[in-house]
Amino acid sequence: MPYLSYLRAINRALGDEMERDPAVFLMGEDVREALTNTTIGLLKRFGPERIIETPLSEQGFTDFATGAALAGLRPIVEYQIPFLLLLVFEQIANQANKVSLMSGGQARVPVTYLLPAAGWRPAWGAQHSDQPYPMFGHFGVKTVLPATPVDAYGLLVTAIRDDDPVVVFAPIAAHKVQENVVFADLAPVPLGVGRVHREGADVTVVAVGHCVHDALAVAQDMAEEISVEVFDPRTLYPFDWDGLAASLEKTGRLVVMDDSNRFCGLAAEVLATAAEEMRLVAPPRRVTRPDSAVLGCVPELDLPLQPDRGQLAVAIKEVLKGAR
Amino acid sequence: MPYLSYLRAINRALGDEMERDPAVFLMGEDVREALTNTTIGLLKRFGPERIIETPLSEQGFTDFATGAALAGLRPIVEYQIPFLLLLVFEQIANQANKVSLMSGGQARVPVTYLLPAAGWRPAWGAQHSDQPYPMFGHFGVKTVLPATPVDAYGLLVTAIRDDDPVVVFAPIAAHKVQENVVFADLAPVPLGVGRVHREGADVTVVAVGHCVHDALAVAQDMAEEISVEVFDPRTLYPFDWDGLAASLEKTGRLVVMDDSNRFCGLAAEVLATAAEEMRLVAPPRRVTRPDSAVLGCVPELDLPLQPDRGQLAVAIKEVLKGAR
Amino acid sequence: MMDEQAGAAEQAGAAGQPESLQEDLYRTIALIRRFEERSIELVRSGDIVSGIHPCIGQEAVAAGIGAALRRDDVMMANHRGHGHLLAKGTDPGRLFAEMMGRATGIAHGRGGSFHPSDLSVNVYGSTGTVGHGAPMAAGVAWALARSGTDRIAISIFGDGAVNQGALLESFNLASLWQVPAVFVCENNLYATTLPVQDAVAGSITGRAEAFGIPAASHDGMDPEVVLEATAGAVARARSGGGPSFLEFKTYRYEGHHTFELTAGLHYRDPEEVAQWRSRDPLELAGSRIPADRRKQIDEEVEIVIDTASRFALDSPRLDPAEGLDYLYSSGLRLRSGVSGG
Amino acid sequence: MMDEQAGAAEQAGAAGQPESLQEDLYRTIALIRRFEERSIELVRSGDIVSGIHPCIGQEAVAAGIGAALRRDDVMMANHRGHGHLLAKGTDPGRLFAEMMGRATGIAHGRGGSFHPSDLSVNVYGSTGTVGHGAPMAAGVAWALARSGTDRIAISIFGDGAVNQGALLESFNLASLWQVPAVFVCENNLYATTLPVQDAVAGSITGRAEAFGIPAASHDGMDPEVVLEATAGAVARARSGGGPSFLEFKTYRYEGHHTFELTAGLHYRDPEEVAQWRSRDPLELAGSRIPADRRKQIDEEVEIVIDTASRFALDSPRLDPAEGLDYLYSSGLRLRSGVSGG
Ligand SMILES: Cc1ncc(C[n+]2csc(CCOP(=O)(O)OP(=O)(O)O)c2C)c(N)n1
Ligand SMILES: Cc1ncc(C[n+]2csc(CCOP(=O)(O)OP(=O)(O)O)c2C)c(N)n1
Ligand SMILES: [Mg+2]
Ligand SMILES: [Mg+2]
Repeated sequence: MPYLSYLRAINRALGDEMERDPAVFLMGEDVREALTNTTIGLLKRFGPERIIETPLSEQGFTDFATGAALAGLRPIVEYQIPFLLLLVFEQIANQANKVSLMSGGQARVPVTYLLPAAGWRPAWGAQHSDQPYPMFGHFGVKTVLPATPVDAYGLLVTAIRDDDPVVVFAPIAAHKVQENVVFADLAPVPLGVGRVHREGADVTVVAVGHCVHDALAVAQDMAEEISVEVFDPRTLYPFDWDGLAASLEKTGRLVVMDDSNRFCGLAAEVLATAAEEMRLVAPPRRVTRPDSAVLGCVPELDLPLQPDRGQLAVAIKEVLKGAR
Repeated sequence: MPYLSYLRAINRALGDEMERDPAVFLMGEDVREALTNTTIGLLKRFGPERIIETPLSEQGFTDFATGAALAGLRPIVEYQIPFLLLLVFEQIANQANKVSLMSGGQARVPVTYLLPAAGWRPAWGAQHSDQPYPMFGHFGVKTVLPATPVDAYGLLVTAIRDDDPVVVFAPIAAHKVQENVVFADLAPVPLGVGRVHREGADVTVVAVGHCVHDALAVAQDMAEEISVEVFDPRTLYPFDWDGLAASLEKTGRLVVMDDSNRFCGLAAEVLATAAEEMRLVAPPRRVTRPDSAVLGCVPELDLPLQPDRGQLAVAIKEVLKGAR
Repeated sequence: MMDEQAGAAEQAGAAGQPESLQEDLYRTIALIRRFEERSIELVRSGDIVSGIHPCIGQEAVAAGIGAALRRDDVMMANHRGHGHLLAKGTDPGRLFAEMMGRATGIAHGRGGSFHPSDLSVNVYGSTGTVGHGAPMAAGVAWALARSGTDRIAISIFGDGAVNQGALLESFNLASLWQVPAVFVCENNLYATTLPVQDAVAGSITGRAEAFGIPAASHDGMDPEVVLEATAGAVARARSGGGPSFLEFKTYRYEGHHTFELTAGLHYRDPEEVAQWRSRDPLELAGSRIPADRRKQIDEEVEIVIDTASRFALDSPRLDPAEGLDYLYSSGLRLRSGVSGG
Repeated sequence: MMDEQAGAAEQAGAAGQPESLQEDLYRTIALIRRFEERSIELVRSGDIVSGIHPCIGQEAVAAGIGAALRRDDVMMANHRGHGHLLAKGTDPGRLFAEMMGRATGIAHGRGGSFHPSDLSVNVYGSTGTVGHGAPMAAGVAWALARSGTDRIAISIFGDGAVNQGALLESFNLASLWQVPAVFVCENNLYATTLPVQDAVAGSITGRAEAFGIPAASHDGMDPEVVLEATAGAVARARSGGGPSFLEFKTYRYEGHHTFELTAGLHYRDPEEVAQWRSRDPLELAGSRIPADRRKQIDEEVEIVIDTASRFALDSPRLDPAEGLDYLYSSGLRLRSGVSGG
């Protein structure tokens, strides 16, 4: 079976959907040269009418995509760097995502926002290292964060076909992930449906993006002593609460590993909802970046600020000790 | 004793600080005409060199303020509408707030961002009704949300004197609040220090902004049956965790009332931290807007989407019933 | 083009007899004028809760544009957009209902007065983010051209919008890709209380020219001037000639928003208002048609407005349980704000 | 002005003898060239983890600007900013150390190669958000003028930045308020892989002119041309004449970022690169001074670069415990990412 890498999966999903639906097109910076590797071969296949090279006018072309969507097309907008999603946050959260409501259902904006390089890149500095997904969830913009190539393919395909705006985050730290696949088996993955990567009975570890692989490694290491269930929501908003509840029914213990900042981050929402509505026999734990960490230019400073396997193992043990 | 209204308190704080420190100036839209009432009389007092009327170039003048701050001034930037803070989020969170770090402490950006009209205004529509403060906390931008005129005065003064960027949210629903004050007693309120508005033994209600007054009213109504402690963090980031822990040590029961969206909102962080680290004898509860609610143009549709006293009373009773 | 145009004329229920262009323009202006005057009454009576941004005084711009467009052309209006929609052919009753938040509103009350859209006449929206309708219109125009039609997109915005970065970025994109778009600036000399001379360095038309977009400034109080200028820009766009920019000098008689009825602001001189009122587009257009026709049109418009406002006032209110409808095209349901809810 | 200027000359350790303008410019260009070449070696060796955006080929712009500024003038540089800082007088050793993330770096390693700042020579920063240094510079300039000094602010950005809304907004603000700012566009024909002709409709200088800012385009490969043009704009700003805009046509010989050493992109023709290399500013400036002086300066520069890189390589690494230092001027401490931490 052939190997599928994470970015190849994205590239394949883009190609398949553009093939399937002539209304789909992609715009972004340096997409002709496929600087982020997502658009390799697509200019040749689909031409400059569907692979649109844009000037550095992120706000302008984000609104432009909204307009093209209003006119019936299905734009995919690529952003090179996480902070660019902050630069266009108003255009996505306050404009594109509110069109359906403001038009009373007359209009829809099926735009996919693709961030192929989310998170820290060694030494690229304070302005190139964020994971700005919680704010999209807070504003109700559909948001996915695939952990594997197969999910990256399936979630991106679904995002493109969805009639609402969807943001797709591809963590840099997951780019190295490869999977053995039968291409024919690649299929859409529904939004809002999580995935239990590993069954367990003692504790539920909710992990997103590249953290899923850390969680699986830790679960494996601890397999002797502890039975860890690894749950990947895959979609951040809407979140698969039923999937989480089912897991906690079994384990009653929760650890969330997430690479966004701690304060009002994704892990906060998971803990809050679990504490309100689900079975918890011990205090839950987060393993995240510090409250408002800014990763910078120096790996030896930045690595300790990112959630790692050691911290996760400690948190799991603490949660197992804990009781109410 | 004279009455001080909420907006008058802001107006007074601006005037006092501009009087005290010539480096302080204010810029924004329609500030000469004091459209939001915050700048009444200030143009006359301080002249057009310190009350700067700006074109509709929010990104430009937000960066402009960063530059003025780098050159030693203390800008106050006013935004008329909540969504304008989304439009400039990148300039505040990714630029101004990262200058101290990126310069290794060489430079500082003492800018105050003032939103005198946060939240819903009857029928002003989907794009004029948000409470975008959780995202600032997530990115570590200092954020305050005063509930009373005295706190509005004190927190705004502190924000202006602070050497880091600070966002000041003034909820529309709190504008009607008035207080009996001795002007001489008005003083700075430190960041990160909450306030117990009402002592109680059975349950801790954390409320922010105008919700504080709803919480106090409900606490009063329930006084016969239940002893409710009302805790107002006042600063959202950095949050007064010690104050919250002290209250929960007493009560062990928590309800959070907050007007931002539920998913990854402020209440999520409060519940998560309490669940992780503090004394909870029963499942906590949130009373917030729905996950990704968008308030719109029709009061009869929008009012039920905002946290109210009835919901709070029910949540308090549930939390008292609950046990672990 | 005229025969194809979908101005307010038909909508306004002309008794069917062929109407002259002048009569047509007068009818649209009268309809907008009376619609806005009635709206202000409905604000005063509390039926329109949001208040409105009245376009009284600016009707000639909407009327001229409406007469220059085909119904299948796309419009992005703005916050002062009632006139834009009416001129494009929106039903006055459903627009009143929209502003009152009634179930029969164009957008079921979800757009309100501030950002209405009416896809039945191809008004794709009115974003509340000043200036951002321009990049959206550029995207619409690009998509229309790509689909091989000769439809065009028009974006209408105020003088305050010309200093908004996204709008300036869109001029570059529109010119770079030669999209069939027409950008219209209604320069009414103020952005809320900010006089245009305190906001605009250089010139308004120069902003478009800098990006290679042909631009011109015209009198916005004369509907025929507006129509001619707009028709030219539309023809250029339709024939693949790319985008154009038009500035129309006009004036709003009322406050920025009806809150000014009580706010008591002093940013403009009553003299100035009086001067502009003396060039009233309603009078100008009225003076160009026979007195009897004018009287007849006035009566017809009065009936349209009465019928429309009654329709709206009699329309059912919305069911409070529907507050979260339409948020998602896919019909996603939200969790309530209270646990277990 | 020259006597007051704080170019790389002094920094570069000229033996003190009065240096001619040509020698001064050549020294700065040589210093930047060798600094960048050494930096690329340090990227290859893994000592500079981030990689860099080399400015090799564009040194004449930095050198000319540096010679036109006073030390107390303020500069906002950009991501391709090593040359800007060196020309402003930044110590090469501390800049190398910054890029290597060492404790002795200008910003204690927190700015790195991508957004360094050096307040000791009044480089207030280099934001990673392309184009946004312009509005910041406008704000700096406004504040400087307000404080009654004759200091000015300069913002340097690339051709890619001229389509960024915030930059265009800042042209309006700067012109409206007549701030003492100089806006410099280093047009090196590409924004990463995007050719300027595929990005810019209209013209680059026209963008500034549209807002009433005098603008001109000049050869950016000749340091004397750059110096003269910049000195004129600086003099205008200093004397209260308001902002100016300068476009310098230049070219980067290397890739956009050192990742191109391995990426293998094909967006430009080797012919084109060769052509521009034939107008090498180092050669041009070198040809204008006596051969022996050139040789002497080259040797001195070599010593400066060797000393500087050794200083950086010998500097202590940062303590991993300090990862959250400097986040707040007020010294606020953060909660760790793990409970109880
Ligand atoms: C980007 C943005 N800034 C500010 C506002 C608040 N606001 C709404 S309308 C308006 C004035 C707009 O003036 P103009 O564009 O001239 O249109 P006019 O109201 O004169 O028709 C302002 C400042 C907004 N909605 N969006
Ligand atoms: C607003 C913004 N958009 C995109 C990027 C990613 N990016 C960094 S540098 C660059 C190219 C800039 O080109 P130019 O302005 O011409 O400067 P040059 O690199 O040619 O010196 C891009 C696209 C960014 N940092 N900021
Ligand atoms: Mg106006
Ligand atoms: Mg360039």
